[in-house]
Amino acid sequence: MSLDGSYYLVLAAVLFTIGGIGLLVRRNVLVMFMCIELMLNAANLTFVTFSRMLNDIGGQSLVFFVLVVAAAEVVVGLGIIVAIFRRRADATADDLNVLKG
Amino acid sequence: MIAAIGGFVVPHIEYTAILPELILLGVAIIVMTVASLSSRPFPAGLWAGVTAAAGAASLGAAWYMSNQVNSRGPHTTIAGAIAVDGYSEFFLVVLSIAVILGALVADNFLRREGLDGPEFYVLAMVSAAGAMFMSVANDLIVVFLGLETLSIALYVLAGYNARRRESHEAALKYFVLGSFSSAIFLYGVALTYGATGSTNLARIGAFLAGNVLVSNGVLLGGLALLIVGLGFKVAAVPFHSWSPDVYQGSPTPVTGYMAAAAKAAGFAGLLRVLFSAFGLMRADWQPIITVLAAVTLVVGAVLAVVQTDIKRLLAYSSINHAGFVLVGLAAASAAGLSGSLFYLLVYTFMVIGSFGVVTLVGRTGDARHRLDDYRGLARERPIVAAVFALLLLAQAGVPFTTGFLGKFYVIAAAVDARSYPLAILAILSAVVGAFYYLRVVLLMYSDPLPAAGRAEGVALPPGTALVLVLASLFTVAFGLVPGPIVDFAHRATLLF
Amino acid sequence: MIHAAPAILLLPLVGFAVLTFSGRRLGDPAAGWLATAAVAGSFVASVLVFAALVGHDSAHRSVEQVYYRWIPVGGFQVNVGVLLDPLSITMALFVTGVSTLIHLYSISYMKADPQFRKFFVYLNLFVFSMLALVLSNNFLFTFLGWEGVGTCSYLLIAFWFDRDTAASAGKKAFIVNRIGDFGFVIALFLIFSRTGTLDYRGVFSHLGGVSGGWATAVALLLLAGAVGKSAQLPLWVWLPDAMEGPTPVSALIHAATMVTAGVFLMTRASPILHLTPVSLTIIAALGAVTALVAATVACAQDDIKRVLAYSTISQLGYMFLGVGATAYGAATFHMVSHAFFKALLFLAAGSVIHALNNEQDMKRMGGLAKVLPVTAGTFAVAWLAISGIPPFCGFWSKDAILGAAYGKSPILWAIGVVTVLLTAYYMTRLMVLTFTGQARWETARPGGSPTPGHSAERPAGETQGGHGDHAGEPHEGPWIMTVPLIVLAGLSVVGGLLDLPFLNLEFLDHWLDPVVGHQTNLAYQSAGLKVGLLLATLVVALSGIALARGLWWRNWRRPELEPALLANNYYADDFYSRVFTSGGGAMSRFLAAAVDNRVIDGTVNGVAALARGGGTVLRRAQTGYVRNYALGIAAGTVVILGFMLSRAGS
Amino acid sequence: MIPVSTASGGFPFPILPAIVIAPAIAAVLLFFLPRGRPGLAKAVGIGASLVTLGLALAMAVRFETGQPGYQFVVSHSWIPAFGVSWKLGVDGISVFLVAVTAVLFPVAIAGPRTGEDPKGYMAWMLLLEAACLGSFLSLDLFLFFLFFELTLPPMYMLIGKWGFENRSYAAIKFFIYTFAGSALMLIAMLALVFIDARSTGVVTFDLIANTTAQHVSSGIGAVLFLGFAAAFAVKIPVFPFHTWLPDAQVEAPTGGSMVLAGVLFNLGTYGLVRFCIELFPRASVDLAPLMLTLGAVGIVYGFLVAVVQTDLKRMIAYTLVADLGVVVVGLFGLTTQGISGGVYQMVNHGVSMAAMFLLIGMVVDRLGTRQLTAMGGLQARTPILAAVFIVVTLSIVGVPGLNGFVGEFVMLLGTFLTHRWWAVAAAVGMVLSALVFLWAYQQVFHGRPTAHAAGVAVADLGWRELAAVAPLVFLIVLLGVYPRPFFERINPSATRVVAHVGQVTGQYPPAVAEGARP
Repeated sequence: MSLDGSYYLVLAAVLFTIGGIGLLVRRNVLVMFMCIELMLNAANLTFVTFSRMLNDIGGQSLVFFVLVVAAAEVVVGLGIIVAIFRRRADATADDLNVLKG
Repeated sequence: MIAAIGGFVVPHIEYTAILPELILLGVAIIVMTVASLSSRPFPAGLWAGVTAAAGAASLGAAWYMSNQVNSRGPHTTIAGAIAVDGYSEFFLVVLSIAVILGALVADNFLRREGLDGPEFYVLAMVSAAGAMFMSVANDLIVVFLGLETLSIALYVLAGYNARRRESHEAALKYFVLGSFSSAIFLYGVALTYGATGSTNLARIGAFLAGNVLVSNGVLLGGLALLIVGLGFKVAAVPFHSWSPDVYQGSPTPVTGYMAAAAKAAGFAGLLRVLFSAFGLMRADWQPIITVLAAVTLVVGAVLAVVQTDIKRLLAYSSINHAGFVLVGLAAASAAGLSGSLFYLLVYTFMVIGSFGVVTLVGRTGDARHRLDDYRGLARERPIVAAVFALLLLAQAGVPFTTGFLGKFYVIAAAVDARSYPLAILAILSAVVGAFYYLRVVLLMYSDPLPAAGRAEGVALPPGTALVLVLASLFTVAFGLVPGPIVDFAHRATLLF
Repeated sequence: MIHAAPAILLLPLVGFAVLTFSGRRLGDPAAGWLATAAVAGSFVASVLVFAALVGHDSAHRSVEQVYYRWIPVGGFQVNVGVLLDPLSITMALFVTGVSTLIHLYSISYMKADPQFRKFFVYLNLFVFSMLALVLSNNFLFTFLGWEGVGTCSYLLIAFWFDRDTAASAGKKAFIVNRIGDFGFVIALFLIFSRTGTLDYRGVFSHLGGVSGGWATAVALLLLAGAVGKSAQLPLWVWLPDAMEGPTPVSALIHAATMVTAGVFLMTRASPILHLTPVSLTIIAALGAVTALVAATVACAQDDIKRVLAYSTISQLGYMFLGVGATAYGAATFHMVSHAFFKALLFLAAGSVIHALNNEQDMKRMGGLAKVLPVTAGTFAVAWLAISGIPPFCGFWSKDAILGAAYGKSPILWAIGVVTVLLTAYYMTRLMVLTFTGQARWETARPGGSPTPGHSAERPAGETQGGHGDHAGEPHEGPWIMTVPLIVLAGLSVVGGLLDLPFLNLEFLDHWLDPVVGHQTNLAYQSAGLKVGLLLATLVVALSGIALARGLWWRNWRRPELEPALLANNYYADDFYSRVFTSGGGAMSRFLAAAVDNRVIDGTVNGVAALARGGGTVLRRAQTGYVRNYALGIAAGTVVILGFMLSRAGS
Repeated sequence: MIPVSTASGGFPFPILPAIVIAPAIAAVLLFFLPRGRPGLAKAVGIGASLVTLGLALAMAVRFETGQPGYQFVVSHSWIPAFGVSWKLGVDGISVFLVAVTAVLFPVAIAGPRTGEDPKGYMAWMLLLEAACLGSFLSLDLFLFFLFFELTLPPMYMLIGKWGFENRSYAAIKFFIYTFAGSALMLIAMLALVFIDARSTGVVTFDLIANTTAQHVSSGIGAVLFLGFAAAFAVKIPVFPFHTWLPDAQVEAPTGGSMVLAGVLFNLGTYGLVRFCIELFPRASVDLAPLMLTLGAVGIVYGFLVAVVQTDLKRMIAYTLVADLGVVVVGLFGLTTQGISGGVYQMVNHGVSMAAMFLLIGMVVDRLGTRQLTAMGGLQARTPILAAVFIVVTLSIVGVPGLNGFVGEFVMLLGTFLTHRWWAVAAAVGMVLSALVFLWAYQQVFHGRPTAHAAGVAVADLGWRELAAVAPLVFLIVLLGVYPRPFFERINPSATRVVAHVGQVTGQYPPAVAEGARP
């Protein structure tokens, strides 16, 4: 017995939303970054679920692409974060507001 | 076919179709390798030259492909993931030009700031390749890959000036928001896949043509998220908020390049997705695009009025330009599409040229970007001032420049589609636009501030000079004789 | 010699052009002589044309000459051309004749004025314009002359431009005239829209079947023009101020010629006036009232030229009365005789002013008959003429009008007769104060310096012609000043012969018949009534003279006879200045400051401020906090999603 | 049908493009001239404008009388994708506007003193000339719009760089305001083209094609008419869209003021005839009361506001609003006289107003102030200047014998035939204009010099200044005394326009306008 695909879809949607809201409410840059990863993986979960529902393996192969991209993002993102917050104890996004208006 | 049930078939790869991308990526890898293997210092300007040459090569390849397409007709390749058509080649040309001009502007900048090195150019070429993949993509996942390649390279470029705090801030903001929007886009891809069973644009289109969906919520949701993701890239309001900050904070040549390439690629993806895959759902996306266009036009123009920093001003003005391109898109017609393409082509020259001037005037430290820094420029550097004036006036839409034709083209499309309010809004935003462009022009031609003792004059190095000449020549020459580029943009849609 | 007609117009024009472009080379007196010669030549040409016309039989005494097509637009075709008929040639004759004399006079009068040449430039241009006015064969070319004389009038009134009063008076004259011209122009529009032409012959031959309303409108609009030009009520206020100009100008333009253009126009348009009896009545009444009102004001003026100015207005009122009574012949007769004696009065007054070093106040004159015998003698002739004493011309012409007025309405006649009384009164007062009694000018001018006050003919410090060569005692001017006086005096004596009301000697009436038709009411009056009316006015005139002599002889201080109301012209100037200058000025300032600046430009700038304000407000959304940006993106996403999903499933 | 003659008129080259391109080429040449050679720059500027004048006069001389249609027409496909062609032609309505433009530019370039950077000044002036000439000659809506808009940047620079103290506000206001007006025209133009295209199947911006098409319904036509009218109303400017004018006119350098007053406003009034009336006859008839009212109100309003101004240039600037209101009233009478006279008045007004601003520039240069209260008594010190000034003043005031009267009378007569009361209201202007101009003249030239004026050394007109103003005075007299050759060329085209309006709407002016006698 397997669960109906829609459960996975809903779960993915919830994860996506949690990621999105997390991004909006958290000030720590690293946490924000993790929220984005959460969103990406929610998308991955959706892909896989649809792949199963549609009986099409293409969707699952797409996940690999996404994982690679996410990894690249991690590298660059962390690099940027490190470059900025090298000399700091905490890393909050709100400290960056020189550019505005 | 990427995959077929029961067996893995290696698709046929037509290398010429992705030759420009391959050239840029190849050169990028070679440069990186050579630079890291050798410990000797390289002559100044070498990397810029190599990059420009690579850009020229990719331009040649794109032009060759364009002619091929003209004579043989369009097709898809690599399992249908890549489209070889006038549209693709059009954007390949535009992006190659952006690479060439961007490299030429950057050369002087990097040397001046003591940042010269291969990394910058490698990143630029990689990002260009990503942008190109976005443009030629006939598959949502390829769009995504191109988008990410482009974006990740740009995140780094934005923070390239390690000495400036603004640069870091720009990079981080761009990164956080860019990733956020990428995630949204990806989720949109997933939903679309779920609703139609494919990520291939042509197949999505065919599916929509062949089936009537009873419950299309997933599909519509996916489409909405796709629009958001790409709307972010083109800095459509309300997804624009990153762009002023990033434009201001990034090293100026990056800003110019980014404004041209990222916007072109974003629109390439958006237009292709909406027309090719969702052309039949026009009724669903047209209102959204119309509203986006309207809001983008107004916010861009109105906010530019109150700016005192030239880069921010140009950032908002580029938001306004995005609004114009969206006007063409909102017409949802062939004329509108070619209008949008035309606009992007001429915009590339205007914006890189403009930021070229801004780079010069920023001088060492890349910090003199207040509008007051432009006072009396005409006296000190009449040619630079004249070129800047020309490019700004062209952006304002003065006749006999490509800038006017671009605006005309999209507005004509809007009128033809009977969206009169949007057309009027667009042209009124151009009126507001004229205000801030003219303000800068007049500042250049007024007397310099007495207090501003100029330690450093505005230099005009040959690379940037070439860019300025090219940009202004293009702007005026094709403003006078627009036939060739109008045809070019027109063909890009006919062969679609 | 009908072919001499172009020369009438061309000679003054050529004089004008030559003086404009090479006046400096000619030098001072030569320029004046050239101008005089041009006008004299014009007079000769007029005589030749007149002789030629006399040679035609009376039915064919109308010759049209077209010189070139001026304005051709569709159905609107206007030529530059002349209509030589008894009316126009009569006008041309007396205009060129009087002009010649006044040109001559001016050569001496304006001597040593730094703008001597310019004066003659203007004068020649004036003569050309006046001739165009009277000779034209169409309304529009007449209008050209009409406005041309107005312009010259402006230039000449403001001739001594460094005096603010002169400058303002010139401007006032032009603008008040323009108010009348506005009516003229509308009349032309109306005429064209009904008849499709502006040629006199064309218009008058297309009058069949026009409505009475149209005719009345045209007549009254033309009257508006005439009222402006001829300084009738209610547009009379400019003429007294026009006395700021040099005295020859007052004589020529503001007495003899230009101001009579209104009467000429009415006479010219008589075929239209005939269609509208109500207009005729209005014209007659207007003329009568103006005659009376101006005469009362003239009784209380001190400035010699202002007395004459009001007198001119009053006399012009007579002419309008004549026109209104359809006595065009009489009106023209009075126009001509008035030109003689009024020009004479002004020139003689100029001679006085000249002699007294720019004194114009009669209260500072007196006893001049002894030192200025020629002036006094000729002045006396004119005085009797204007007062209506036979056999001088004024008697005959005025009575012709009064007789016609009686035919029209005894009330009008009565007003006219009262005016006769007043005319005789104020002219006698003028005569007495100026030429008799003790000489007040010696005492009034201690140290020989010009008196301060309103009456300076020239600004202090500038010498006037004829003064540099003598000091102290006033004396007569040179012959070129006295000859015109004597000639005009002679004409004032014999001018009556033009049109005597008995023995079928009404030459002028008969002469004009082909133009205006035989309309004179005199013809319908019995001989007894005629004589009775003549005698009645004569008695009235004589009693006016007697009254003035009794009141003013050796007694020049009589403020009780000069009520402020009259001295100030019924406060009309104050009224106009309050309504138009102050009121209009206030409105203009309101429009400029409030409407234009605040409302209209305010809206424009407001739109700009709105854009800027919008920018300032929207700018606040760009906080610089990346999370806020993300929130914006998320919100946008939600809205778009919401919109899309709202379309789902349908 | 509108007859079109492509005959070259005997010129060895296409004359109309030459007229447009000559100043443009010179402008570009000037750009590459070395900066340190002001004399050379001036020579090039004056020379090029004189060459253009020669070409334009030759064209006007060879212009065939009695032809209602377009002559010397050249047409090249330009942007086929848009249905745009490079099509130039001239008819009776434009021929003298071209000629007077070509006359005024050399005067405006050579007459007033140029400030700093003569090279840039000359270049902008010549570019402006090319744009103006191009606007008058374009027979393609798109091309017209391009040229029409191209007038803005040069004028903007002329005001903004060479103007008086408050120039940058004035320059931007000028640009933005007029740009906003033409923005609406662009939309209307596009809408017209596409609506016509839906009926004919061909997208074309060709003026003649769109004039003859007449597929627009009357309701939409009215909207499009207003779109076009917006651009022209701002440009002319018609009350209440005029407030940019005093600012621009006051701040502009003398040459710029001359061109503004002499040429640029003609673009607006020309546009009303060529585009508003010809393209939208129905709307023109329907909306004539609106235009007439705006014109008539503007006349009274302009003069009333002018009379209380204390700045000489500002005062005269307001009279422009009024004078141009008269032209609007004339044109929308929609009679031969109205349109012919209106066109004639554009020529007159261009000449007279350019001369007026040239003279004002001379006065202001001499006295170093624009304030009327600081002037006075100039006539004694500069009699020639005063004499020329009074001639020009009288011309503008409309004294017969000079040019202003002919145009004004004819066009108001024309309007009187169809819209009686508006013509009457407009005629009030003849009183008010006398009031304003004589008041201005009095304050500048009459009386005694004020303390300020007396303290400045003042010379009368020099030979250079006389030479600059002489051709204008000559034209003022010629146009007033012998207008026939001009009308003979204007009339057929004006009649064509009126007939076109009549054909489309069935409303013809009264027969008397065309010469029928009762």
